[in-house]
Amino acid sequence: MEWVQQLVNGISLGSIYALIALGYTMVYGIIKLINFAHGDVFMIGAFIGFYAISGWGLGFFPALLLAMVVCAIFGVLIERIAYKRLRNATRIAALITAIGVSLLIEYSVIYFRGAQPEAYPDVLSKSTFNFLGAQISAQSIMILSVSLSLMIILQFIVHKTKIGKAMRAVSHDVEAARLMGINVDNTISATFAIGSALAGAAGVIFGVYYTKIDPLMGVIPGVKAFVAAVLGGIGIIPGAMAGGMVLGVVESIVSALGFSLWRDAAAFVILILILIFRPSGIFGKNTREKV
Amino acid sequence: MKKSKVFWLYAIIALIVYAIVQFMITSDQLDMYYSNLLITIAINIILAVSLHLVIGITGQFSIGHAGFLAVGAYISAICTMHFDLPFPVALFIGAVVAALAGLVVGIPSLRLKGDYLAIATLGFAEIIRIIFLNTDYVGGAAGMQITQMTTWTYAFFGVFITVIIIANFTKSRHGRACIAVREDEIAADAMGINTTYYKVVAFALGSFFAGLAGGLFSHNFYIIQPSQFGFLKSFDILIYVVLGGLGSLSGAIIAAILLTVVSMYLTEFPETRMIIYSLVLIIVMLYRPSGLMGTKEITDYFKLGKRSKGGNLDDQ
Amino acid sequence: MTNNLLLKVENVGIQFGGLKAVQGLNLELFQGELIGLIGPNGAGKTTSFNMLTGVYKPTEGEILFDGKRTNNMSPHQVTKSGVSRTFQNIRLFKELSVLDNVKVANHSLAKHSIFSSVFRLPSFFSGEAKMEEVSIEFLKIFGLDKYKDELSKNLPYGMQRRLEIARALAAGPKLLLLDEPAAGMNPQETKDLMDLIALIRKRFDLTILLIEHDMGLVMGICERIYVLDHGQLIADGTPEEIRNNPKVIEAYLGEEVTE
Amino acid sequence: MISKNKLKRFASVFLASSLIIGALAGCGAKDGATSGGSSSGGKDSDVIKIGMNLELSGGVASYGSGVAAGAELAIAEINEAGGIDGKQIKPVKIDNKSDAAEATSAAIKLATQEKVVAQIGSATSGNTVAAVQIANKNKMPIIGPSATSTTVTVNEDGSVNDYAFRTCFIDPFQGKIAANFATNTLKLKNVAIYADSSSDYAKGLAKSFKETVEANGGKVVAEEAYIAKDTDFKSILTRLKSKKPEFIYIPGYYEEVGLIVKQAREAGIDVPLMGGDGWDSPKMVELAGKDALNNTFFTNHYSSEDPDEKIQKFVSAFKAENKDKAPDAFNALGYDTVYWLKDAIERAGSTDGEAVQKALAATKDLPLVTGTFSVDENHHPVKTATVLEFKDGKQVFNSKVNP
Repeated sequence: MEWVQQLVNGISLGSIYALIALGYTMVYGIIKLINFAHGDVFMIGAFIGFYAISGWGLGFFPALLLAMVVCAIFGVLIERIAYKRLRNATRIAALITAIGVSLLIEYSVIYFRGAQPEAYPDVLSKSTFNFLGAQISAQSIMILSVSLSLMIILQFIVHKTKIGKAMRAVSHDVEAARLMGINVDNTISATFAIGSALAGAAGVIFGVYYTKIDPLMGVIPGVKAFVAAVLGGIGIIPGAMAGGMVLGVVESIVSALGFSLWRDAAAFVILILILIFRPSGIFGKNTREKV
Repeated sequence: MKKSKVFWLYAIIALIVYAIVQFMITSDQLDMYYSNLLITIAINIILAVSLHLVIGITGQFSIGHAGFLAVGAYISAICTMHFDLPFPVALFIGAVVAALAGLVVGIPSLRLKGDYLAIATLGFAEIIRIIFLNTDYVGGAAGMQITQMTTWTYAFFGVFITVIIIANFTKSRHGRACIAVREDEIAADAMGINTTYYKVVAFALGSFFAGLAGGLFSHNFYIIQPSQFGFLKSFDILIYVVLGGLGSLSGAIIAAILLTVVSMYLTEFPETRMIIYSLVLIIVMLYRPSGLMGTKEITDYFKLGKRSKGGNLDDQ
Repeated sequence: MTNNLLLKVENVGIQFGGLKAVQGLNLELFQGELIGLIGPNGAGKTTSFNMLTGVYKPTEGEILFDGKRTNNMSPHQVTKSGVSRTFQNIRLFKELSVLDNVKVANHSLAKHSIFSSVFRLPSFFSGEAKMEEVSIEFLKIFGLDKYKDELSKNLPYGMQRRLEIARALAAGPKLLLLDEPAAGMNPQETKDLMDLIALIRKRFDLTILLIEHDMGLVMGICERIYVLDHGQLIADGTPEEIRNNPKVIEAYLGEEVTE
Repeated sequence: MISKNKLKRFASVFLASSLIIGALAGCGAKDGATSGGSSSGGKDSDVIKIGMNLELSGGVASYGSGVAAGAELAIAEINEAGGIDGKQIKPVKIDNKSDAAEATSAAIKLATQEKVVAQIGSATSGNTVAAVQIANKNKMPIIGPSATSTTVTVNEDGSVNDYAFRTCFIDPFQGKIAANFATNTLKLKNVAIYADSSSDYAKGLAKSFKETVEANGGKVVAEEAYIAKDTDFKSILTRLKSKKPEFIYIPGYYEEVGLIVKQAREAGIDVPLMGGDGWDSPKMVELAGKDALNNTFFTNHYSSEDPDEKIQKFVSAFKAENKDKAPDAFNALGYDTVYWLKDAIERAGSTDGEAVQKALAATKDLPLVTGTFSVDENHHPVKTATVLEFKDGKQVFNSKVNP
């Protein structure tokens, strides 16, 4: 069945968007910053995974773990160096800084290794099997299960652990959280660490699944993931997952209908419709401004 | 009257500056490189000032300005290349159509605020770009070849008209209404300001001038392609406005000039160009988050009065 | 009462999600009255103001101002029909000068179009001159004219409160809604303010509805008082009647009646 | 009066800006005059300035950097061997950010400030077109190493841009060869096209492929498009598969095509696939995988596996310079462009723009890495095309087609 196949394609793509969107949504939820550099953390993750696998011969899981750790540290560094000072500045100044950080990361990578793409080596089994007439590769199953497990772990962290509780408290009200004895700085850093680790994981998964990585690879998925985060209701973790999946599936359907060139436009049309008719996203709560 | 004398004095000085530059161009003292640089600066000033009206004055966080630039660029190019209309007419039509696009984008987006509005405008701009990308009439991805028509004269008067109109608009009851919307939308509404109307006006006026800049842009660079109008272009314009200081007209102009010159200069260091550019951006934002001029105008430095227009786009 | 009925609020209520913030609100305001609206914190006073000014749309009931139904009007339409207000949490246009704050509210006074503003046609100059003149008049009444070029955010707190009222007045209301105008002021400032309110009421032939926490103040100047508790109207009447109403005493002071 | 204040404010703001512009213009004039004086000497001095107007950042940075790497290798070789007529080549490299407007400005800078002998670039047709009028006005020959669109050298009205040249094939040529290969050599009639719609190169190839296939009695059963930088082609491939083509033509660049070939094979499409010189890159094999590339073909200028001495010398020199990376089509074309220019300057015996332009236009049977070529009256290079086949990750010579 062609449609089952298209659905599978869409969900695989969607799970990558979802992983990146999670980082966006967490950071936005906690400091209300559209972290444009997030897509580039994703790119860094992909390259670390690449060098780990092809350079040092690591397997998929060790490479994934390594990329996550390095990206977590990288994310915290970005936050500490570039964003921390701007916590009380206007949002737009923070946004411009984020754009600056994004360009800096992209072009530093180009400076050090050039702009040419890199091809991920095959690390996962290439066997495919048939499901309701659709060709499903073991890879996609693997990727989907890794993505889902990461999301479940994230839900666990946010809802069951102390740091998760701190994150929720800070995102709700920074001042109140501070008064309650929560170390706000550390909590924000932890948020960046977790969000960036997920982006790093998404990078490795992306590389394995789509093979090609390059220094500017983060730009488009970064914007798409942000769309996904808004779609689901920015700041809401299950929303980012759902938004990512919806976006992936919609893009596949649009392509399948023969409008592939309008695919990106479709993503934005949905975004705008959602924003206009349900401004806080699929899962968002409408909040009223206090007068 | 005295006040109109002052006005004419300044207008005449500006025209003299124009005439001197024009003379230097015609007498070959200024070669193509510098006249092109001046035209590019002029186009960027128009873009910065038009976005300043939307973000700096009205407080509507739009990051899709390149979409309107694209509309103006393509429509005016169609007018001259396909319909053989005179260039000034084409510029005007391009600007009007861009203003209409501004209305189309503005009206549904007005329900949104802050970051949501920002991302919606980004989405609209991308949609506009993709429409041009898929329209074979304007060459699709390969782009459209255009005869060069933009001259220093057109560019100068483009800036002249834009700055006069936007400055005059700002300093009238309509401009105050827009600033009131920026400062506190609910209070503005409660004071009898039709906030929706003024947001739409600001969008349309901003888009009009972005469209004008588009016409000058497309007729200066021989070819336009949809890839030139992506969100990175919108960010460039946004950066002029923020770096100059939100709410400061002269800040936007100064930032547009500075960054255009810096960017032109950096082409000599192709490997490190973008790295330097991004570092400058980060450092300025870290150490001067309110931009170069803050909310002040350059004229404030010459006056003793403490009055100051403008301000930050505060978190609501 | 001898005067015309200016505002009639009939059975108005609003619901946020499942929560009924205000229900069954009935108010009648006659031309020229000064009425108090009181109630403990969270009683729904400001919410009621928001409904009267179009910020919130009531989910039930009718609001008739000057014979017109204002339920579904947006705030600026309500303002143009003659209701203006101040805010409990001061909402000045911080980066605008004191004068410009008032000019914004004077917006509809002049009629020069965008076109004539942009091209500086004669109607622009006459319109702006008129706005300036009228706005300065308002500032003078409130003793703010000497601060006219100051940014409003730089004014002292009491002056900011005054500017809020001046601005609301400049919008040309028949009915002025004041949301805790004396909040945070010292007794002397409060007294001056109350004198001022009495003055403008007379001078502009205003009807005023006032939310206030300071019971003494409300009792002192209001002719009638409405009392809200838990989103419902629990009493109305003259200050004397309210003072002795057991329901009000209970709502306001709990069980400890100490007066 | 208020209005006076207002007027004063806006007018002084405006004045200030005018003055800044004026001041800039003033400095500009001075600079222009001095640099004009000194660098006009550059033309006759001991170095030969060659401009490079390339995409070194932005969307297609990898194409521009590829050309730059090839060209720089050639320049280094030439300078080591004593330069052109004893003069060293001095490259002036400018980044056009993959943006046509920046490409125009860069060309103006090269022509009027740097006063280069000729400009190499840009890598894409659009950015080259953006510089062509500047080249004509300033009598500065420009050579687009990989600007395949006909419009670079020939205007819509059929007139030729005197100062514009290219090193690569024009679009229609490769499409025609591929079509003939499908219908005549492989004898397949039902073909599909899957082209990069963001590149006029791929669109040009697709167009001429379609025309030739139809002229040869074949049928195009499906036409799909993608956009450069896409990574997920599975949806469209799934759709293509359902149309049951016997052959799929995929013009585009290896960055996407590699993934398309891989994903096509994963989706169970096992028919022959074919493309143009954009396929030529060592990355192609890495991206697509050896197995997936079996039964695929592409047209190219040359084969890097060709034992020809000149080609092998280039391949090994390039690898030595670039961390053992094998050259791709951009590298080879950038490399050849410099040698072509060197040949023209030598034949012209001068670095005067007009003389070099005439020499470039008169090029005949010049042996270069990407083929021996001559320039026709439309400034198209006339050179042999090679059809290559991938066998276990190696490019294998299949056939040669003369223009």
